[in-house]
Parts: sequence; structure tokens; C-alpha cells
Amino acid sequence: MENILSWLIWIPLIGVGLIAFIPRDRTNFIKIIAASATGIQFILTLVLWKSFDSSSSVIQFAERYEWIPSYNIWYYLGVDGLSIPMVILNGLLCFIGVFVSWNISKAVKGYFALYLLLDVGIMGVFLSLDFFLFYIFWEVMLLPMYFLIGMWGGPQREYAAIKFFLYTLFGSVLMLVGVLGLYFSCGKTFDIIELTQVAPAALQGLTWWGISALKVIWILLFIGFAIKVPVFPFHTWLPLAHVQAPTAISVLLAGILLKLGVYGILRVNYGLMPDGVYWFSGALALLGLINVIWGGLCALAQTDLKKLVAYSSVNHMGYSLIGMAAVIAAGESQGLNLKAAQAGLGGAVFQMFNHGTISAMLFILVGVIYDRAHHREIEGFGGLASQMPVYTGITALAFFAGLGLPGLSGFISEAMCFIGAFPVYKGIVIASTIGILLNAAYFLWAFQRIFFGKLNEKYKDLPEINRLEMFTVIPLLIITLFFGIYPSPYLDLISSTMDSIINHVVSMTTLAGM
Amino acid sequence: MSEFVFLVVTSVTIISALGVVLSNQLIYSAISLLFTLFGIAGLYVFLWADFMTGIQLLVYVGGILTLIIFGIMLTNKISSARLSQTNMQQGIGSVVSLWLLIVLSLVISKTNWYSVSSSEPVSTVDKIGTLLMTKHLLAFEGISLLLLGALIGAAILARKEI
Amino acid sequence: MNQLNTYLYIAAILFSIGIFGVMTRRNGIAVLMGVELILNAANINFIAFSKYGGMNFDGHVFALFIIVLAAAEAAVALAIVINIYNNLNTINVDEASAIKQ
Amino acid sequence: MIENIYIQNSLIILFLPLVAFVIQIFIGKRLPRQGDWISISAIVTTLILSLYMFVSMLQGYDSNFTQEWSFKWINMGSFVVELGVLVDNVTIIMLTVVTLVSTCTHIFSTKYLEGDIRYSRYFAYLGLFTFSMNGIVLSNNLMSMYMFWELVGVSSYLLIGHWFEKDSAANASKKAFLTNRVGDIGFFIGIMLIFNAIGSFAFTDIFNGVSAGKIAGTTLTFAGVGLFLGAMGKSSQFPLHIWLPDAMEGPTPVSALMHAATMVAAGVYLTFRIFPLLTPDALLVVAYIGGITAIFAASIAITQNDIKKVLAYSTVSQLGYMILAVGTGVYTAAFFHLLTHAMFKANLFYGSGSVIHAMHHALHEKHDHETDPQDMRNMGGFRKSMPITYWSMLLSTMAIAGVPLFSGFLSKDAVLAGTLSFAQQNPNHFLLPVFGFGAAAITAFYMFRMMFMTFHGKSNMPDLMPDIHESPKEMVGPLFLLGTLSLYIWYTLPYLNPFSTHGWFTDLVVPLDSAVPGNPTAKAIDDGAHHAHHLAMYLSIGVAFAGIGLSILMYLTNVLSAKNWKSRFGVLYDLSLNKYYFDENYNKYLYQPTLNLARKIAWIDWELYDKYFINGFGRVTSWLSKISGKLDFDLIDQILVDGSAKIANLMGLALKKVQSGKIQNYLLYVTASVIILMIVQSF
Repeated sequence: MENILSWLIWIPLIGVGLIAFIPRDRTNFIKIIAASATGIQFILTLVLWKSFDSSSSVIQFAERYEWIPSYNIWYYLGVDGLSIPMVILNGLLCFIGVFVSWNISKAVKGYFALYLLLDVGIMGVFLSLDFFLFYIFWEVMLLPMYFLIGMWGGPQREYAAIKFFLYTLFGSVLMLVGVLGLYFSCGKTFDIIELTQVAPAALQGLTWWGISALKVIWILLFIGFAIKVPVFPFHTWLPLAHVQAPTAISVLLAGILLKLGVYGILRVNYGLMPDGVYWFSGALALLGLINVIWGGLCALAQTDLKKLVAYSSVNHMGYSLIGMAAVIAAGESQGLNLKAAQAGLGGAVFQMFNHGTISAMLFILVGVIYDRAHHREIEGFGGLASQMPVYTGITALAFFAGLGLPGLSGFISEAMCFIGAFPVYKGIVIASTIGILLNAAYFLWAFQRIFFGKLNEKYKDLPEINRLEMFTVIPLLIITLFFGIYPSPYLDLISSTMDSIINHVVSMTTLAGM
Repeated sequence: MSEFVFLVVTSVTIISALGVVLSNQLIYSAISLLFTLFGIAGLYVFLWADFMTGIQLLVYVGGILTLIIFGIMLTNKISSARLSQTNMQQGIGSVVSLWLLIVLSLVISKTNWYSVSSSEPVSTVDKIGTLLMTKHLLAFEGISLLLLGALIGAAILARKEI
Repeated sequence: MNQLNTYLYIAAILFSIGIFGVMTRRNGIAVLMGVELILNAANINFIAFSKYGGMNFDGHVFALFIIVLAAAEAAVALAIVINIYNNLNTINVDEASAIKQ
Repeated sequence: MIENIYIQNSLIILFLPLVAFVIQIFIGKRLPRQGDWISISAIVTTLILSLYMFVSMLQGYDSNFTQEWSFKWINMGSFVVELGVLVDNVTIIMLTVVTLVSTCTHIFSTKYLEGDIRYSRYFAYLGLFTFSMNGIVLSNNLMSMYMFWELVGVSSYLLIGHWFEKDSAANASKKAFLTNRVGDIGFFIGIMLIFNAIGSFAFTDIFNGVSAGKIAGTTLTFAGVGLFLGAMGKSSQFPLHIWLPDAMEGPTPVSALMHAATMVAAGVYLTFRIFPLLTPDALLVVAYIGGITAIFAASIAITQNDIKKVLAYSTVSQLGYMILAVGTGVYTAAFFHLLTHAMFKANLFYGSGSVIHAMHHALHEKHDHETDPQDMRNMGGFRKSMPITYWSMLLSTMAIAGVPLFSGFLSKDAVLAGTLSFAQQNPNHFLLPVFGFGAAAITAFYMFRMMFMTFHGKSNMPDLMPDIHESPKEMVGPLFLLGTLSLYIWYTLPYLNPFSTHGWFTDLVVPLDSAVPGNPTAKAIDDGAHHAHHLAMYLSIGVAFAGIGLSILMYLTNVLSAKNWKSRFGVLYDLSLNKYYFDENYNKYLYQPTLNLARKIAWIDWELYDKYFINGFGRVTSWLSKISGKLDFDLIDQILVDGSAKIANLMGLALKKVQSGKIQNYLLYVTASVIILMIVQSF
């Protein structure tokens, strides 16, 4: 398997090319092409997983070709333990997403072409190790998303799309500034791996207009990624975009795109500016707390099911942030508590993956009910449990996964985040455990209102979840259950990379510079 | 006393001349012109030109001005003739005029004029009459022809249909 | 006080005012009035030079001619103005450029 | 793989119900009899295995018997989580209790829920519950205990909400889960505090760490109180007791299994397990919470008319006893009471289930769907029609009231002795035994009140009487079995003294010294309790008979009029009848404000922050862009860019104007030129 990473990125693009040559009325053919393109991609991710050496933390399967030599820009791809779970998750969700959108009837050709293009962008971001390439894929991802929301979305789609677009564009512009700042202050290279070695020293003591360059770049990049996460003050695009986007796009949005933020912070902010981690981790934990509480309270008040799930994403990503902040526990000032750092960082990365599967599942399930009842008002249902027992069962499991029930994967990652962050941020962690209660409250309350009580007469003919829909949910459900019972395969996959990140942060950090 | 009268006459002349060019209503301009012409007639008196004073009053005030007022009345409703009495050249026009005045004044003040003041005034009528019939006869005839032509021409032009 | 220069200044002022009037007024009749001012300024000069030039009456004769001319001019001009007014319903000189044709 | 027979057995006991659950949930509905035989055979197997272990425990008769097995569940290098199984005498006893009551419930349910639309689902959930309960019992560490803890909460949620068409059931299930979550937060914080200090979740490591002083003082107190909060939630202790009475919305066998015998006892089991790390301060908290709960719940139970509500509050009260016992140090007494209580309370619930079943059928015959089949005011005089139910329930009532010769007497006596001794040593805390004895008196009173109202006297709905029949044998069997288990003899073997707890239990479950340095040793506590034993026994017999006597006077012989007493204690009666308005106040001061806060936050987030602040950026930007567009067009484009063109144009125009054809212009130029010429000339 030469150049497997390139294949991963470009296979969907081949799909786009093929779709372009198919007449627009051959919709089934288009769907089959999309399914096979993502299917092959998914199989390749599994192959990648199989041949990935999880005991090593170095970049594997690297591909490095000169691209624009005059600016020292390379076509540089590679995976390590941080990106490989995301790559696999992306392969899976993109594949599933094709089937979720199987019933799209409007402009099928355009939809799937854009869908595959989106896939290219996401895959590219996770795989590229050259900042320039990274940024290009980052932007490539944005445009199809804009059209997918804006053309195939709900009633407010244009507004949602433009808001999403502007929000993320704002973020990526800040990111670009940060990237250029790094480029010029660290010896004119875009190579992330090289920067990881060079940047900490190069940024040491560097000031711009009297402000530490490190802080400026950190903040710029952080905001760029925080919008994707989304971190508290930058979160309002998310409910709107989620609610308006078509189901499959919501799935990808929640499942993958939000992870890009955390991935970016870990890859770039943590890798390149370990000093900044110390400086910022308190704020990170605090923002995580706000995310947890704010998202939870907002979700509690929602009447629209999809919006509830969207706010639950805000809530869940908060745990990830808290876990990430725990990395400093391994530092000298915190008594070299490597245990906590591993738990926290591992939990954060695991939470990323789990939220990917769980929220994807939730969005698919919301889509299922929306397709049938044509609305998502929580109060508008009632008693569906007796009408759709299978659907109810699956939803119950998904909801329980969302509220962090042990035995399902969400619990482990949340618990790890908490346990990891606890030694460093006791107050914040204790306050954020209220989030556990809020999680349970909004999920169970919504569950009760939708499924319990007397069956709403309107829905006594509502059909049960069908096979196609089951096919999209069940794999996610199995993953959630499997990792909930036995998380080791995942944690083994990432742990050596997590260790190297922790080591990097701890060893590179010179508190004197701050 | 006479100096005071001269001052009054001069200022009436100049102020009413300004009134002619600046007033918004045409009819006011005409009336201002009346005062100007009177003032000029007054100046002629100071210049010992008795005949010219009479002619000035007769022809200008009695003739031309009446003609003008007739013209105004024929072409304008008096009350409505107030708008846009000036064109956009007013600013630059005033500048140019002022410059003209300054230049002229400079010229006047710089020039050493030949000036002999005669001892006392004499009647001018016979002198003018003699001159018209002798030295300026041809011009006199010419001007009478011109006057006639103008008369006929004006009459023809002013008809409704040409 | 009563000397040549005084009259020359007065004439110059009147002349300038007259020029100003001619340049700025839109109304044909008003322009005509400006012209009258100019002519009068000239007349004042003639008469003044006549007096201070040793009672030479040629100046008076010229002034007389000018008055006659002015009268003729006024008559013709007013006739034209009235004609224009009849045809174009305006006597503003800048609008009456159709006459150029 | 695992050689140890105990571990093997316990793992089978743990996972067999889970297998039953999985089978039931997927194919249960398609199997004959909806697959209840799968669940029953699974649970009976676990019972047999437990009994086998129980018997071998008795044969071994080793009070220090411990078997432990664990595996690395998470291994990230430094961060390692080991999960494992701990088998000792307590575990075996607890497993036996769980599997026994669970088996009874399974069998009882085949009739009780006959014809239910979600029959197979019900058995599946029972399997899930048994699995998670066994998990709690077997855990050798806090982490897996917490996990099973929550799973128990879920199965409770699912079973309370079994009849989810009823809003009250749906509400009750949600309430149960959420209230438990409140406790679980404390539990989790406790876990974090302990893990932070000790770096392990396993009990052995924790106790070693505590005795080594790795965690001490306030932190340890907080950790202990945190863990105890979890127990408070699960065991329905004041002020988190609100969910248990509501949980009676679930099917009665479920109430017997979970909300009387096992699940709610998990809290006691947890406090029992963590007892060695509780500091004196934490123990005081535990004791007071337990004591208050005991008397508080008992005082509510007096006035309830719903037969299951009486039992529910009595459960809360009895759980308070156990917690009180842990708090005062006699934690083996607590476990003893847990054991006896599991038997007699499960039996009482089965009895009430039997009564309700009969009532339900009788009402069904009459086509009466209005009358509440659980209201004791509609019962009375069932003694003749349902003899087995009556006698079995009477045995259990004797036990719970603390009548000698019955199991409850022994365990309650042990608890009260411990409490009394604690107060003797710490006279400041004299209230604790007062709570204990007071609750004992009240318990005796209301339990007999329940019996008399249900089985004695005249029927309040005589037309129902012909249709009231004894329940079928599947239901009577468990009643009979558990009824006999209310006798003292089972717990004191091989000794026969009805006034001493001494027996196999006390031999096999011996208190350990606290791991907290400076706490009183087990021997000191034991001696104290022993010392107080006689006084406590007399007192408890006295209060029990006082309660029973009052009950006989009021409800059997009607010498005292209950009505008069009701009006005499009007305010208190109201308070008790309305459960001290806890639900109302929680609703008013907790739920509604939280919901309002949530709504406000959501409003701020969506209507204010997003609409004005975020969109405000958009508006400002669009305003700026308008301005810049204006600047761009008006200034840059129109003035600067077009300006140059315009200047050219203007010059052209200016030049054109020279040729304007307007005399006045020409005159102007002429004059100006003349002036210029004159000026030029003059130089």
C-alpha cells in the first residue's frame, strides 16, 4: 500500500470526478458511486489501522513531496496516534452519512459531489502535516459545507449557512494570521513536525509590540480552533447550523468537524507552543466548565429536539476541554502527576471520538423521527415507545450514551477527563460534575416527553425505523457499546502519542519564559 | 454745502447702481436704475453740463427707463419675477468686476491727468448746437439714420408674428 | 473733492457695477440695465473730461450721441426681448440659446 | 483461565443474568411464553451457584475468607484502571440475598404480570438489574462499583417506567434516576478525591493508603461524605428520599426486589464497604442522616393510605436504621439488618402485591376502574380470603416491628445497641438512640396499622369480598418461603437463643478495624455494643409492644378513635400525610428555578447573545462595509479615480464653456483678459 494516505484523501475526489460525468437523473448510480468511494475510503482507513504501529509515537506512512519550493511548502502527509482515530472515524461516518442521505431527492448529483468534496477536505486536514496544506484543506472543507447547509437545509438554511460560513471563516482568518506569524518567526517553514521542534525555542522571549508573540499566536490559533470546537463564546453558530443542516451533514458536523477544533489545539497549540499550554490551561479548563454548564442548561430549555442535541454537543465538548487542560498535571509544579495527565489527555481524545459516534447517532435518530413526523418539537410527540419499540430502544441507548452511562463509551472518556483534571483544577471539576446531572436531566426529560405517556393519536400509524436507518445506526451503537465495555483498543492506539505530547509539553516548557 | 450735496448724489448713484445689479426683483432693479440715472444727472450738474442733465432726464428717465419698465411688465409677472435673477457666474463675475474696479482705480490714480479747471460755468446749449451742425454734422446725420433704423427695426421685431 | 479723479472713480465704480450686472444677470432686461450703467459711466467720463479739459464740448456731443445710441439700443433690445418672450416664454439669456441656430 | 472456583462462580453469577437480558431483549418476544423461562432458568442457576458458595462458606466457616481477582481494564502506562472481583463472606451473603429475592421476583412476576404487553421486556430488565446488582456486590474497586451503580439506576429507571403510558410512572422513573444522579455526583467526587490521593480505585489499596496517611483529615472526610452521598441517593436517605415512594409506580415485584430488598440496600452495602475510610466527622454525618431518615420516614408512613406507600416509607426508615448503624460504628449490625430486612421487606411487598393483585381482579370483575386497588381504605377483612398471604405477611410484620423470635428483632436490637453505646460514649449525640427507638416504636405502630386495615375488621367494600381470592401458587410460593425466613432461627444457627444475635452470621462477618488512624477499634465498638445490649433489648421490646399496643387499640379494637387523634394532631397529621411537603418545596425551590434558569440561559444564549452580540458583529460589519463601500465608491472611485477623469472632463467642459455661446461668458472672459492684460502690461 504505497501512498495510502494520498489515496485516502483523493479517492473521494475521484468519486466527485465520476459523479460529474453521470447524468443528473441517474440518481441511484450517483449514490452507489458515492457509497463506493466512501466505502473504499473506509476500508482503507481500516487497513491503515491494521498496519499502524501503535507502540510508536512517530509519524507513520509519511509522504513528503516538494510542492512550492520557493516558500518551502511541502505536500506532507502522515498519521500518528492523535490523528488515526479521527481518520477512522471520518471514514466510518462519511460512509454512513451516504446512507443517511440516501433519501435526498433534491439535486442529488450536486449533493453527493459536494459531500465527497467535504470528505476530501476533512480527511486532508487530519492527514496533512504541512501548515499550508492543512490550511488549504481547512478551507476546502468550508465551502461544500456552506452549500450543503445552504441548499439542502431546513427553512432557515441560508441564514444558517451564511452564519456558519462567516463564523468559521473568521476563525480561519485568525488562524491564517497565526500560521503566518509562526512561519515568519520560526525560520520560514510550514512543516508542523519541524515546527514542533523549532517553534518552542524560536518563540522563546519573542515579543511583538511588547506582547509575547507566543501568546498572540496561541490566542489567534486557539480562537480559530475554538470556533470549530465550539468553545463557549463562539458556539452559537452550532445550534443553528445543526438544526438547519440536513441529517447527514449534521452527523458529519457533530461527528467530525467539531473534532477538528480539538485536534487542531492538540496538534498545533500543544505541539508548537508548549509554553502556552501552561499559560492557558486554566482558562481552557474554565472554558470547559462554562461549556459544560452553559450547554447543559441551554439543552435543558430547548423545545426542538435537534437543537437539544446540538447544545449537548457544546456540553460534551466541554468535558474534552477540561481533560485537555489536565496535561499540565505532569509538570514539575504539579508534582509530576503523569497519571492525571494521561487520564486527562487520553480522556479528551477519547471523548472526541465518543462524541463523534454518539452525537452522530443522536442526529441520525433525530433525522429518523423528523422524516416521519416532519417536525422536531419535543412537546409534539408523546408515547412513541409503544408505537416504535425498536426505535425507542435504540434512542434510549443513544440517550444513555449521551448522558454518560457506564457501559457506554461516553462514560469512560468523561470520567477520564474528570479524573485527569481533578488534581489540578479541583474547583472547576467539582463544579462541572453538575454537568453530569444536567446531561441526565435534559436527555431523560426529552426522552420522557417523546416516548413516554399516552400515545399521541396523530402518530398511531408512524412506521417503525427501517432497515436502512438501522444500518446507519447500529454500527455506531456497537462501537459505543464496545468501547464502553472495553476501551483498551482505542486507548492503546493513542497512548504512546499521548505520552509523547505530554512529554513534549512538560519537557519543552520553561516557565521562566512566561 | 455743495460738497455735501455731491456726496449725497454720489452715494445715491452708486448705491442705487448696486441695487440695479443685485436686487432680486426686476422691477426693483428698474426703480433703482431710476435713482441711478437721477444721480448721474446730478453729477452732470456738478460738471456744469446743463444740457446734458436735461437730456439725461428726458431721454433716459423719460424714455429708456419707461421703455424698460414696459418691457418688464410685458414679460414678467411682477410678483413672480424674483427667482433666479442671477446666473452661476455671480461669484466669478463679482471677482472679475472687483478686479476690474481695482485695476481701473489703479490706472486712474497712477495716471497724471491733464486737468485745467475753467473759471466759471457757461451755457452749453449753443455750443453743442454749433458743434452738431458744424464739426459733427455727419455723425449727427448718421445717428439720426441709425435712430430711424432702430425705430423701424424695433417696431418690426416687437410684432407678434415676424 | 470736485476734481477729475473723483468723477473717474465714480465712473469706474459704475462701470464695474455695470459689467457685473451684464455678466451675472439672467434676465435680458436686467442685462440691458447693466449696459445702461456702463454707458452712463462712459458718459460721466466724457462730461468730466469735457469739463476738466478746458470746457471742450466735444465730450458733450459724444455723450449726446451715446444717449441716442442707448435709446436706440434699448428700443431694439426690448423689441427682441419681447419677441423672445413671445416665442420661448422666457427672457433668460442663458436659456435663450436656441437663437444660436 | 481463572482457576479459582469462587471467582469463576461469581463471574458466572454476574454475567448469566446479562446473557438472559440480551436474549430477552432481542428475541424474547418471539419465544414461547415470551421467554420468561430463559430468565428464570438463568436466575435459578445463579441462585444455585450462590447457594453453593453460601454452603461452602458455611463449611469453610472462615471469617477471613477473601478471594480477589482483577484485570487491567485501562492501561495507559501510568494511568491504569484495574477492575476486579472480590469474594468474601459479605459478598457471598449479599449475592445469595440478591439471587434469592431476584428468583422469587421472577417467579412471582410470571403471574403478577401475566398478559402484560411488555412481558418479555420486563424480564429482560430484571436480568439487567440482577447483573448490575451483582456487579455492585462483587466489585473490588470504586470504579466498577460506580459503573454498576449507575447501571442499577438505569434498570431501576426502566422498571419504574415499565408502565410508561402512565405519566406518574414516567415522572417517577425520571425522578428516581435524577435524584440518584445527585448522589452519584457526590460519589464521583469522592472517587476523584480518593484516586487523586491514592492513585488506585481498589478497596485494598485505598484502605492501605488511608492507614498510611496518604489521605487524611478534611479531605478524607469530604471523600467519605462524597461517597456516602452516593449511598444517600441509592438508599433514599433524607433529603434525597423523595424518589423511593414515587418509585412504587413500578410493578410490585420490582418494588420488592429493587426498592425494598436489594437495590436500595446497595447504598448501605457501599457505606459498609467504605466504612474503614470514614473519619469520625464523616461517620457523624452518616449517623445523623441515617437517624433523621429513620424517624422522619417513619413519621410519614403513619398516615399513608396507599399500602405500597406505607411499605415504601417503612423501607426508607429501615434503610435509615442501617445507615445509622454504620454511622455509629456497628456496621456489621447494619449489614445484618440489611440481610433480615431484605427478606421480610421483600415478603411484605410480595404480600402487598398479592393483595393488590386480588383487589385488581376483584375490581376488574366489577368493571370498576376508578377505585384505587392499592388504597387500604378500600380493603379490610381479607384475612379469611387470603390466609397464606395474611400469615406470611404477619410473620414479616412481626419481624419488622421487632417482636422477639423474629429476625428483625435481632438485627434491630443490634443496631439499637450500637446506637445506644455510641450515645453512652458520646453523650452529646443522645439524639441518635432517640431517633432509633422512636422510629422503632412508630414502625411497630404503622406496620400493624397496615395489617389491621388490610386484613382485619370489616371490609370497606363488601361487594368486592366474594371476588377476593388467594393468589396463585407462583405468587404464594415466594410468600411462603420468605415468610419463614422472617423467623430468627435462620440467622442464629447453630445457636438457638432468640435474644442473642450470636450465630453463623456474627461468626462469619466480623467487623474490621477502621483504616483511619485514631478511630475506635472494632473491638471497642463491639464491647460497647455488647455492654449496651441488654438495655437496648428491653427498650426495643418495650417500644415495639407500645407501638403494637397502640395500633391494636386504634385499629383492631377501635378503643381509641383514629379520627379523633387525627383531628387532635391536625397540623402534624397534615405534614405527615403530605410527606412534609418535600416534593412541593423541591418543585418550587429547586426544579422550577433550575428550569427557569435554563430557559433564561437559553434565552440569553439564543435571543440575546446570538441575536444581538454575534449578529451584532455581523451588523457592525455590514454597516462598516456599507460605509467602506460608500467610501470606496464615493471617495476612491468617484472622487479619486473618476476624479482624474472628471478633472479632464471638467477641463474639457471648461474649455467648452469658453465656447458656450453665452454672451455673458464671453464678456466675462473679455473682462478678465483685459484685466490680466492690464496687469501684465503694467509690469
